[in-house]
Amino acid sequence: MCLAVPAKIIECNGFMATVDISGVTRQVSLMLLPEAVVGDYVLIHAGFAIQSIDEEEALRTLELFKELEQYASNS
Amino acid sequence: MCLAVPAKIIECNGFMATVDISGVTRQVSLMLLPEAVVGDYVLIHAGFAIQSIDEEEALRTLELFKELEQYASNS
Amino acid sequence: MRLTAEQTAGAAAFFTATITRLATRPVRIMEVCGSHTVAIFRNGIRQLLPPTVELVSGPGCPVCVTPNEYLDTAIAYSRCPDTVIVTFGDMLKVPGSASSLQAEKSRGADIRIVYSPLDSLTIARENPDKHVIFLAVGFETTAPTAAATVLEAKQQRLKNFFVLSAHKLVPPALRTLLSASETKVDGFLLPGHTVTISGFEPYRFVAEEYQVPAVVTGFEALDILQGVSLLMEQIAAGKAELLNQYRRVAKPEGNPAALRILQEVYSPASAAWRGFGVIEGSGLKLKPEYGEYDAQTALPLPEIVTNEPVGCRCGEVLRGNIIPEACPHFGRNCTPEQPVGACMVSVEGACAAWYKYGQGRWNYA
Amino acid sequence: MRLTAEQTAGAAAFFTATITRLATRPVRIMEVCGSHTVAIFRNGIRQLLPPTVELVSGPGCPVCVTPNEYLDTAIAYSRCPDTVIVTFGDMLKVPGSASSLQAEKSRGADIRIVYSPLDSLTIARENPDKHVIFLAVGFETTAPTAAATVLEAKQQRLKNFFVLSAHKLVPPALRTLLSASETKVDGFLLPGHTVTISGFEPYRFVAEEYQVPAVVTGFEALDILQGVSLLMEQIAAGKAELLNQYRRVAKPEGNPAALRILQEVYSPASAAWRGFGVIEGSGLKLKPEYGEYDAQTALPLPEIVTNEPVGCRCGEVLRGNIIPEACPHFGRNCTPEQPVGACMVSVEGACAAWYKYGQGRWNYA
Amino acid sequence: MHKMPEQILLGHGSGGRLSQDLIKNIMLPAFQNQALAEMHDGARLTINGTKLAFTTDSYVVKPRFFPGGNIGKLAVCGTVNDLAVCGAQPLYLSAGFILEEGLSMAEFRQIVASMAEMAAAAGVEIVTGDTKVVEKGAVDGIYINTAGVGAMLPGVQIAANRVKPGQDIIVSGFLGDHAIAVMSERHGLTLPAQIVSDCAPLNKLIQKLLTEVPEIAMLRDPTRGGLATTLNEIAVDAGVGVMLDENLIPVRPEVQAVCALLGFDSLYLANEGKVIVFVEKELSEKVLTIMHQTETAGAACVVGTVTEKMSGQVVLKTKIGGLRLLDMLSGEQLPRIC
Amino acid sequence: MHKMPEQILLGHGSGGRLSQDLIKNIMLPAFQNQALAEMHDGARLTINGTKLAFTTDSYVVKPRFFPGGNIGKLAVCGTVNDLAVCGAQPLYLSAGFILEEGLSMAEFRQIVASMAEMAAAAGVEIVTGDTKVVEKGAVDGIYINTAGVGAMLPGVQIAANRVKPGQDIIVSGFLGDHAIAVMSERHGLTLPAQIVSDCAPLNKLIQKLLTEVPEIAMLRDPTRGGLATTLNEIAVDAGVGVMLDENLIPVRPEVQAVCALLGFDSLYLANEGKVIVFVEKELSEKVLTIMHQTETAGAACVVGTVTEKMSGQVVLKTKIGGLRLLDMLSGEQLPRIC
Ligand code: SF4
Ligand code: SF4
Ligand SMILES: [Mg+2]
Ligand SMILES: [Mg+2]
Ligand SMILES: [Mg+2]
Ligand SMILES: [Mg+2]
Ligand SMILES: [Mg+2]
Ligand SMILES: [Mg+2]
Ligand SMILES: [Mg+2]
Ligand SMILES: [Mg+2]
Ligand SMILES: [Mg+2]
Ligand SMILES: [Mg+2]
Repeated sequence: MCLAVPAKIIECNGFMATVDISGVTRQVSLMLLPEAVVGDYVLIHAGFAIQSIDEEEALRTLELFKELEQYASNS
Repeated sequence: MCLAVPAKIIECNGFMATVDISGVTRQVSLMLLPEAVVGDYVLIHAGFAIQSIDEEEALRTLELFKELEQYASNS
Repeated sequence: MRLTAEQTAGAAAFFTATITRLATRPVRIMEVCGSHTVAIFRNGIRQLLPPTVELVSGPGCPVCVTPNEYLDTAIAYSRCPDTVIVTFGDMLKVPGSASSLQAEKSRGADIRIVYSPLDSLTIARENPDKHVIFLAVGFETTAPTAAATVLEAKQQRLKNFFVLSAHKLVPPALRTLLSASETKVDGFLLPGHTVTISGFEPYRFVAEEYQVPAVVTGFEALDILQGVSLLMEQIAAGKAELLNQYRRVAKPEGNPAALRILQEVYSPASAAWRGFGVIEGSGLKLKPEYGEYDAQTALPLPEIVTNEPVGCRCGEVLRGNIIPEACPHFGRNCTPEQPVGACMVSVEGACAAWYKYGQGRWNYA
Repeated sequence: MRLTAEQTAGAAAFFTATITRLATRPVRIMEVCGSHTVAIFRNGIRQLLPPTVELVSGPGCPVCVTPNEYLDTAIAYSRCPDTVIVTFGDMLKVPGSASSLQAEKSRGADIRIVYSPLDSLTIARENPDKHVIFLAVGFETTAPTAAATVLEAKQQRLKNFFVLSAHKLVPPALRTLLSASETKVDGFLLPGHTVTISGFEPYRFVAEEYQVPAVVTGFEALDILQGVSLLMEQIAAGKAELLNQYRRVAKPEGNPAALRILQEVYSPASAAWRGFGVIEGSGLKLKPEYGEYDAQTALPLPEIVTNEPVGCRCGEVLRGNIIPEACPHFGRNCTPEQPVGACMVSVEGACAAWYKYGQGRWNYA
Repeated sequence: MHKMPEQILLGHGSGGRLSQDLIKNIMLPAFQNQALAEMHDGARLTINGTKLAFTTDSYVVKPRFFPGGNIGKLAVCGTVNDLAVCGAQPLYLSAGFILEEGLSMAEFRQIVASMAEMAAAAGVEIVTGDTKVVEKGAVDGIYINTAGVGAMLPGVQIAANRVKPGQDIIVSGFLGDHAIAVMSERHGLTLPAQIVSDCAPLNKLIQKLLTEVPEIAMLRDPTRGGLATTLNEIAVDAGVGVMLDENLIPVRPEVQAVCALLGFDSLYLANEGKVIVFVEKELSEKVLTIMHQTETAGAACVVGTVTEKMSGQVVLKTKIGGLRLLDMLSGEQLPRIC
Repeated sequence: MHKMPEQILLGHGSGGRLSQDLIKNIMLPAFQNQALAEMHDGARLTINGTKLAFTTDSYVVKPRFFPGGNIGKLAVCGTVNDLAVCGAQPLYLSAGFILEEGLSMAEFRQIVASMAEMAAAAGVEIVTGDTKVVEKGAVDGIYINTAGVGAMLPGVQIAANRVKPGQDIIVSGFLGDHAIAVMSERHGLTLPAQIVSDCAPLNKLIQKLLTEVPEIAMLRDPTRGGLATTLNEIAVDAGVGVMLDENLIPVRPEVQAVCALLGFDSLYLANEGKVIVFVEKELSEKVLTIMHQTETAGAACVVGTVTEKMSGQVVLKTKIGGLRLLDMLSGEQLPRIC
């Protein structure tokens, strides 16, 4: 019910930030995530950063999924 | 400096009148020619009847011109 | 009931023959009115006259004699937000100091072309949130239609209708012309349609004070030939009278109802004419009672900077002192597509008529 | 650093195998969130699950649960002069009682589609003479962005920006669902992005009070498969816990800064949900201090007449009681081109997703 | 050549001198090729030995319904006629629609129906098309482009350089009806019911003419810019003069009346169902006889002749026997009071 | 068939289902003829024994300048490509301009220059044209229509009915670049410099393909409505099913990112320099080899196959091995937050 995409903050300017999503950049507001800093991964929704992304957790999930390659069958 | 064309009043409705110019009709104002009545020939300028046309004089001019047909040469 | 082609040709031949017969010395006849200028060109009348009879255009194109300041003011209004400029098509292309209404329109200004000033009231009613400014330009013939429109606006209690007035009266300009030493005119074709409103009185001084023959003339080709013929007869006889060729329409008393309405709304004022400067009593301004309809009173603008085109000789053309061809710009960097002066823009402008109908560009030999 | 095709396929196969292994009896799992519904369809997840595992859509499409009255109000505003309606694209095609914003736009209403509520402030600044009304629709995730926009409007002293608010909170709707006798749900995929704002607390009652397992879940195909798998494990073990599959984003405390801003601007209120009726404490209304930004306070409208579409079973669909195919209109006189109910319009609507992705229209055999 | 304005003006679409400027200063230098440089109503091409004509026009008429037709009828007739005056048999048309969101479907159907009807009347097929819909306000209701392909009639050679002094100039009927029908309502004028746009496909008439009088030197349909502009173009292209007789030019009194009221010149008014024919004097009668047998050209007549003098210019002999230049249209005509 | 709405909607120009409705309910019944009924990218015609293709498109893109091109470039490439996918050698184009009063002359020159450049690149000539200027506000800056005529390549037969189960489906490169380049700015998104519209003439590539692999069954350029809509059209016309593999479909990460942000589906995004090829499996390699030698099709790949099952439908095998219908576009895609 709420499309949101991960993005990386590449520039901060007061309450506005430039974020990068796979090379595409946009201005977003940091009003809802004031402590975010350059280099953070954040979740973007409707032009706002709404949450920071925990990189360690993200990696952990990815690693778990990777380990399951062995289950690949020609489905 | 003031394009104006002769027209015939075919209907009056208060200060507005319908005039006929060679079959084309338009609404014009009679504010500047309040005494005009249906059947009158009037001069139209910028949506107003601005003068009545003296039919006798018009005919007289026409008759004069007609008489000069004899002068037609192959110019 | 019209004339046949033969009847028309016959009458034309008769008048041409008369004029030619009487043209024993060079004469200059001024057609005061721009509509006459156009009718003369459109009918090819110049080609029919002997070379000794010169027709020169006068100050009778209202668009041409309107100075840049007026246009610049109209343009400044057109740039105001929520403003609709209503104008006759005539004014659209005329250049002001640095722009034209046409250029403003192409940049998004809301400029509407109407056939009747009354149409501006419809626009005002349909756009209650906008200021609707009618560009009131024209001579005696047109001024009463604007005056009647103001009365009608009052009647309809419209609060968003305004007039930017530059109406002018022809006789004071003729007097200015006649009192100038360089003016050389042997006879006047007087503008039949202004006389239709004003009557003869304002024009009598031409014949009576200045001893120049004058004929109130209609706008058909034969009217004009007859008018010229009547002038030639006076010139030949050494007379100077005010005659009426246009009896079917022009009456000595003019249109009293129209004059009453004109006087109800407007009072005479001095006015600036392109080529003439300020002429006292030659303009019309809205009376104080109608100040709420006067754009310049009700919607004051910051002062505007205005200047006249460099090198343009419209003034001399309008005074009948030079023919358009004598202007170095004519047909070179001044054409209807890229005009320098107003006289090249207005359909009734002398330069435009000369250019369009080939005078100086074309020689049928 | 992404997964290879093989890694993705492997993980999917693992989760599918796990789910299938645990699917020893029929279970109904509700994906509360419309984004989950779409993700499930787009990734073809239904085809991979055993027939005993039924996925049903819940009330998590904000467009779908917004009742006609709200749309009719928005439409009424769009018909007011000098009014700009600003909306997310989602709302454009949704039918109200007798029209839609799209239809109004095609008739000339000034309706602008934005990606961010902040864009409405730019529009308000650029149109100082117009009322700019933002249609604030959405759940916990979106409501803080509207609240922040109101604060920003205040900061910028904008006097022509207004919000027509229909924000809603998900947990009260889940409570209503769970307390209804006809509801049969064995587990919930909880909406990862609302939890991102609200934190876990508001959702704990699902597992703790109603003993239904729940997993906060992300939106990638593998997230969803893992979420379902985590539910199946709980169901098999007879447990009912609130688990978090979406650890990288969803945190127990949510987003405190966003919640502060939300509470600064909004206070809880009862709200009408399509299919649920009025649910206490499920809505958000602007606090009196921000009344000047509340369209309905600042720009009152005459009362509007509203009615719900006849025969549409959106309500039952939204409560998870029927699948879209069970609606007699589905795919017949209700299609995305000619929708009867909101659920066929919203991209995340259950009926739209079923239709678009072929469920009930298509059988790959 | 004077300097071009920095912005597009309405006059650039008027068919008059500004239009010519745009073509000569921008289009021809950019697209330089033989077919375009001929500046005919359409391009004449040869593909694998087959001689074709190819043309396009966009239709933006306002109002889109007017006495005697609508924008759809115009879009088919205009392109059919441009092919026909190239000396081709019109065969296939394309139709490109640009529609404003919110256009009434009923109106659109009516416009499409008119197109189908005119295509049938002209014996052409609309074989390919495109529809774009733009946001409310991004276009004024509906604009239509049609392009057309035709097969050149064998043995026919319509070309400006075949126009020679001594030839007669024939127009196929009353001038200005289309323009007046379209504009009158806008200015509060009511026309009698019989004054309607002349919009009609001319290809059958023209094919008959070219079959029976293959000697015809030149054809042109006097659309935007009217008779005056069209003749000026031909005079320049052919390096000849044109002498018209005002007494011979057929204009209805109603059209004259509207012109008098608004300050227009009927010789610059657009026509959508008229053709101008240049032919040797001896063949004029034959051409007129064929024309008079048809409904669309019943009022056809000779209006002037080609002269050696005044090369590149058009001269009008007026009713009183005067002569004057008849120039190209400069900018559009606007209603005026002086 | 459901009832048509009473007004034209934006979706009627989207290339999706509403566009199809308009064609099937209004155009085909009105204009009924064989060439149109084929509903290909252009009409195939025979005039005096010469086989031709004829097509038209109007271009209304906004903004008119975008990364990688402008409306003029698009207007030439789009029509060239439509001819090419008919199996024709594009030869001649018409250009119909509708200009808004006040358009900057410099911009117009630039657009015309792009058209000339693309025409030269494609080896076609712009041989006939038309320019209309409408009042400020009556059109949004500039719209261009181009129509095109081409000569059918001998021995080539591009037709839906030649699409058969077992054939491979090849796309010539990354999808969605054009749509993203055009729309990103509107939504405050900045693309890296290398992401530009793919707008390019494909006729030389296609001519090479058809010369070397005349067995190619079908070609289509996936413009409005994107890959999904184009394949749906072909599946219906050919009476076959289509099975796509999501893992094989080339979409740039930047394009995916914009889609994720705005809630778009890349498979519905417009392309302006891509072609879809249907060819027997054994010939896929040959087609790909030719494509890979070119700049415009360097990323070409097989994305799926034609199936007997699911006639008239397109099915996508997803990254996790699921299957789902890939329907036609219904209405335009709008940026959304849910
Ligand atoms: S030709 Fe042009 S510059 Fe010369 S007087 Fe006339 S308008 Fe002025
Ligand atoms: S299919 Fe249509 S009518 Fe039925 S529930 Fe869904 S939206 Fe309502
Ligand atoms: Mg053409
Ligand atoms: Mg044409
Ligand atoms: Mg198309
Ligand atoms: Mg419009
Ligand atoms: Mg033509
Ligand atoms: Mg096409
Ligand atoms: Mg195309
Ligand atoms: Mg044209
Ligand atoms: Mg615009
Ligand atoms: Mg195509």
